[in-house]
Amino acid sequence: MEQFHSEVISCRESARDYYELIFTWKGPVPLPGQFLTLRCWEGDSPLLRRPFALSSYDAAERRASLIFQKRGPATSLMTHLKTGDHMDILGPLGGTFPPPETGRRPVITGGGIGTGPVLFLADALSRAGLRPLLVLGFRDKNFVPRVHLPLGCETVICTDDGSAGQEGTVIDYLRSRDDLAGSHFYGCGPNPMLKGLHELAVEQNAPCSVSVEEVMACGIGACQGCAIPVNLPRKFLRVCQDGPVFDSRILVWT
Amino acid sequence: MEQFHSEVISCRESARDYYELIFTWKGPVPLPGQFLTLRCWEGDSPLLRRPFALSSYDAAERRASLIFQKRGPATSLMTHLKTGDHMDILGPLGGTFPPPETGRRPVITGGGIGTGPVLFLADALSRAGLRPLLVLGFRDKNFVPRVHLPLGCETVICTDDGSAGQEGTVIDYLRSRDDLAGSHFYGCGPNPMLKGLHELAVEQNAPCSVSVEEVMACGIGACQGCAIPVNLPRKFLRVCQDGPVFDSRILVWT
Amino acid sequence: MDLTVTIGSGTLPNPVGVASGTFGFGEEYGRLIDLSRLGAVYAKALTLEHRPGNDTPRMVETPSGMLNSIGLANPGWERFRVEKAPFLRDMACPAVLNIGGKKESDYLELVEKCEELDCHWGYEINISCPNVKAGGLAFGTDTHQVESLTKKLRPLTKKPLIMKLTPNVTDIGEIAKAAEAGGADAVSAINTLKGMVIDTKKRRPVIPAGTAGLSGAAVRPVGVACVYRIAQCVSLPIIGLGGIFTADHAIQYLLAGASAVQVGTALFVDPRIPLQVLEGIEAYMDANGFTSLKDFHGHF
Amino acid sequence: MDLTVTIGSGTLPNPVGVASGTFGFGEEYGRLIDLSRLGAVYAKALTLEHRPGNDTPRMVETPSGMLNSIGLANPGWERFRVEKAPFLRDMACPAVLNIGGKKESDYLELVEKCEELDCHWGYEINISCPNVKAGGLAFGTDTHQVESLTKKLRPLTKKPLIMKLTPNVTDIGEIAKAAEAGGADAVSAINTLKGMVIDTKKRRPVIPAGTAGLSGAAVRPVGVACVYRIAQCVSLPIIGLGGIFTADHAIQYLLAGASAVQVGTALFVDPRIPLQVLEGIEAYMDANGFTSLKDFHGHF
Ligand SMILES: Cc1cc2nc3c(=O)[nH]c(=O)nc-3n(C[C@H](O)[C@H](O)[C@H](O)COP(=O)(O)OP(=O)(O)OC[C@H]3O[C@@H](n4cnc5c(N)ncnc54)[C@H](O)[C@@H]3O)c2cc1C
Ligand SMILES: Cc1cc2nc3c(=O)[nH]c(=O)nc-3n(C[C@H](O)[C@H](O)[C@H](O)COP(=O)(O)OP(=O)(O)OC[C@H]3O[C@@H](n4cnc5c(N)ncnc54)[C@H](O)[C@@H]3O)c2cc1C
Ligand SMILES: Cc1cc2nc3c(=O)[nH]c(=O)nc-3n(C[C@H](O)[C@H](O)[C@H](O)COP(=O)(O)O)c2cc1C
Ligand SMILES: Cc1cc2nc3c(=O)[nH]c(=O)nc-3n(C[C@H](O)[C@H](O)[C@H](O)COP(=O)(O)O)c2cc1C
Ligand code: FES
Ligand code: FES
Repeated sequence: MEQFHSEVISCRESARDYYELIFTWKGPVPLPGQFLTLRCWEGDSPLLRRPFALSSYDAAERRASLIFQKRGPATSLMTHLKTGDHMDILGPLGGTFPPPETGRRPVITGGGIGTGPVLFLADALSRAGLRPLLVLGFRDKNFVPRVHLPLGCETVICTDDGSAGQEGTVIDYLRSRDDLAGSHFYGCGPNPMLKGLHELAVEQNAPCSVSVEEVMACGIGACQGCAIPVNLPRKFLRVCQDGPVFDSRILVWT
Repeated sequence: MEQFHSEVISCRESARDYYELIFTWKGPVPLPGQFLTLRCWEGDSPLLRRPFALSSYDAAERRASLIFQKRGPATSLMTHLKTGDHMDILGPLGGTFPPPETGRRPVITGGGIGTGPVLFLADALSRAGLRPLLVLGFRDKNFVPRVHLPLGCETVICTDDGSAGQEGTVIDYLRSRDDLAGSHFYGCGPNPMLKGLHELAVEQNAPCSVSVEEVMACGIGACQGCAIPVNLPRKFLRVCQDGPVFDSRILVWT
Repeated sequence: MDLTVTIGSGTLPNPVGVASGTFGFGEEYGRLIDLSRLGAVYAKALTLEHRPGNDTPRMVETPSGMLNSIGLANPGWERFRVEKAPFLRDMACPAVLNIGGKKESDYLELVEKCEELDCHWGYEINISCPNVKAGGLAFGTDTHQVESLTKKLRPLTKKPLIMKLTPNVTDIGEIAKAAEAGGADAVSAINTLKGMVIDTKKRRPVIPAGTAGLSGAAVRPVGVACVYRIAQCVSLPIIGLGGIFTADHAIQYLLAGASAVQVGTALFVDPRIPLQVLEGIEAYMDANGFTSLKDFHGHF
Repeated sequence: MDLTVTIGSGTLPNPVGVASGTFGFGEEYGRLIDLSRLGAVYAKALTLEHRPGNDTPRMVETPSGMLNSIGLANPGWERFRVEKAPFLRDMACPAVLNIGGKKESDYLELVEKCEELDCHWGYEINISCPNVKAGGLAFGTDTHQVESLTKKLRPLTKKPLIMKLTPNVTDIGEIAKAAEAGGADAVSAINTLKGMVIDTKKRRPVIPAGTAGLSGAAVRPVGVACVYRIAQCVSLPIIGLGGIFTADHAIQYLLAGASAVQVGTALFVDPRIPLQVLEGIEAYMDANGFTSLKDFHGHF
């Protein structure tokens, strides 16, 4: 973890309300699942730094990327970022996706603001020769991001309305496949998707690693603000420091 | 007074830290001395609208201008205004500079953020054939604005260090002239300048109309926030509604 | 959909008013917005005597808010009745007179005098202004004085009597209880929070009086918490205010227990906000099948 | 230029510390900034027993501020002594333990236990947390309880004893007087203001506990006013905090009467802020010929 100055290389809309931001990276090498917090505005409002997962890292060029959704004040400001703009970055933060349990095929699911980190993961596992299956879900074809999909990786797009790829949710698709015994499931995205993935993994007695989000203040483990309830004696863990990737079985699914 | 939507026609740096902003004007016709309040940003900080005096109005094109200095959060944001950007304007507000007393020559002094309104005044009085003398003061040549000076109007530039025009303050210059008996003095700018002008006018037993500023909230006379002390039984007047132009003799000079 | 709000003997056409001190006596903003659509105009504080107001500067912007120290500047009763009352009487929405004073008898005397007029719908008693030396805040922080003052005011008028409370107390719920015990028809909250900004170059407070009143978006969470607390303590209608800029903010107050709201500082940002807030409340009620303002209450 | 601050039996190397609850026990931020340059680390609240903390979500951003409801989450005394105390002992700046509890005996017992350790410079007694059901805020709003608790704590330690005060009271000056009467060496102010944000879609408070604690730039004017008020009431050193983001803000607190300051929420915006604040204070003293922190006092 380091705090450093970064310059925007590019920021472009990659799907409806989704943007891909590429920027210089001067910190320690980030790994899939890790995130950063950033500030690229002045003044008192919005106040807090905002956390985003990394979607790629290019070690040769020392550049990283993230995919963000325009939601509120901070992300609205971020849509105006231009080449050369300055950002204050703190990262890489948090833990990484664990490697798949030996002999298990990585099955990676993502959607919405969880798209970035799963792309990073799928790419890394592909490069490591682990032949992941990547399943991405979106509301409709307008939300399918126009970004580089990992090479050499079986990739399936699902849309709720079938306007691109498979019709139905990511979980519908996974349940439609009969070759997924022996998988290690990974997921990042909307809560219903993660819950569905967890349930599938429990049924199949398969490991399941999910990345979750919670509002953050410090982002480095100091403030206890990003706690989430867990099935452990200590009751809560910090998303920023103990996560953001957790074994789905310790999380409380409601 | 009306609240209306305006579009930026241009915004350019006209002197060090000073900008000339030209924009469309849909409200009632504004006169010299009047001001507007504007907002051209979202969110809670900066919060209040900001007041600016008009520096010109083009009735044919329905466009107006103002000259602003970059000082704090709002004016910093304003330096980024581009052609086509939207502004929310309330105006014209406040009273106007009174016409010169009969037979008196208008002697108009300005400087700093008071440059805009005196340019507007000098231009109007020139057009009315009243042959004003316009004396503008600046710290040094970098602060002399590159804007259109009123045609057909005797104009003198003063700089504290003599790097442009006359060396010395506006008041020094006025005192160096021996042909100013029978003037009606006008001023807008830094307090020491206005005070010097007031004293000169008192010595010469001449009328003196000055435009002053105070932090504003409503800008329309409702909140009593912009009060300034006056030598009248009611003790305070509102800059926004009773001013911003006052007879210098009713103001309290400290 | 029923948007009316009943407070004591009176009814307001809708829940969105404009806050005392931010709207003068209605004339100025009346040139900009349609007053007939407002739930009420809470007029600038009125005192028996003319008050020139506090020394200047009287305001300073703060993060997402502002400090003011107007000092209840107002023309006083005599000029009010001649210069302001006629406008209020003819105004197309209810006027609530905001009554200030230094001691109990000031409030009583002024309300008695106002009863001679027919320009107004009701009273909001300002026992919560942080910007006057005597009276104002002192009253609003003491349960005995609040109950006593309310009790003495009650017989003087049949019109709705609203006590305006300060957040600068240990438990605003206790103060609200005192107002209820004294016979108030409603309470409004919050007035401004005590705050201070110092000019580090001049090495003195920006506002000569020292402390001043904080309002605006910054105080909204405090106002919502106060209204929520009051709602736990009394069954009077509550008028919520403090940092309302959008319908969502007003709805937060209504859900916290308010029956009506006021827009103050937001007027300075955009005079159209009160009417936008009203429209937003209607849209929310529509979308959620609410038929009256009571439907906002009791969700948590 | 003398930057030291004397509080009771102790001296801090400079006036800029980091606020309790925003800096953990120092380890995390220690990886980002040079702890040796801090005036003090005010550690996260410690309680006798392990506290898992409040339900989630625990935070929400507000205009120029944030609400938190951490609920004094901390490992408890036993794990603290093993897991955290060694780091604090070896830390290159003074550590102040922030002591929380439900009842008087909790505070007393915990301070007694802490006296066995040598990891700390002094105590900050948290009688002002709005986010715990019992204790916390209750103590801090009652002059008798504050004086009584301070009196009982005083004989237990020779180290500096700081009482941390809440702004959620009618007159914080009275509470400070009670702390002084009880024998405190200093007071710190302010803890968070009570606030609430409601999710109008879900129709319930964003933070399950309902109300939570407001901090950040939004509360700075309130904090400065509180410190100014305390300075009028007691002659104890005051540690000022609430919304300090720049040296100018810290200087406002010093001019209002504080002898030291803490940076809290601003750390979340930029961890370098405490050191920038310190540098800015030095530059200001330099430019104005101040030779010690006392030169900030008595200007108005
Ligand atoms: C570990 C982590 C990784 C994330 N990765 C991504 C990502 O790759 N792409 C992406 O688009 N978004 C990501 N997010 C969410 C992103 O941080 C929020 O969308 C962003 O903070 C919203 O800010 P805003 O001002 O635009 O909107 P706001 O109006 O502030 O918030 C919109 C929503 O975002 C959530 N949010 C607000 N502030 C925070 C905060 N400080 N921390 C977490 N959530 C917050 C709120 O719950 C709210 O519902 C991630 C969050 C976390 C915790
Ligand atoms: C009637 C009137 C006419 C004005 N005309 C001009 C003009 O033609 N050109 C120009 O550059 N400036 C003008 N000003 C001043 C201008 O309003 C301020 O410079 C501006 O508000 C600063 O905003 P900020 O956020 O950039 O800086 P801030 O940090 O907010 O303020 C910088 C300084 O401006 C003053 N100021 C802040 N807010 C206000 C406010 N709401 N009203 C008045 N003063 C304020 C403060 O005293 C402060 O010292 C005028 C002010 C008034 C009252
Ligand atoms: C400039 C100004 C003047 C005010 N004057 C009064 C007043 O005369 N009487 C009163 O009861 N409240 C007065 N208030 C308080 C407001 O009515 C309101 O309670 C407070 O500002 C919080 O609401 P807001 O955040 O929406 O402004 C004043 C507020 C401001 C900003
Ligand atoms: C996330 C968070 C946790 C806090 N925890 C504590 C605590 O454990 N003990 C305490 O005395 N104050 C606690 N506080 C209050 C701060 O120490 C400080 O008094 C308050 O936040 C105002 O300062 P600021 O605006 O600089 O943050 C906490 C504040 C925050 C934001
Ligand atoms: S955000 Fe502070 S502990 Fe996670
Ligand atoms: S700014 Fe409100 S009366 Fe002038």
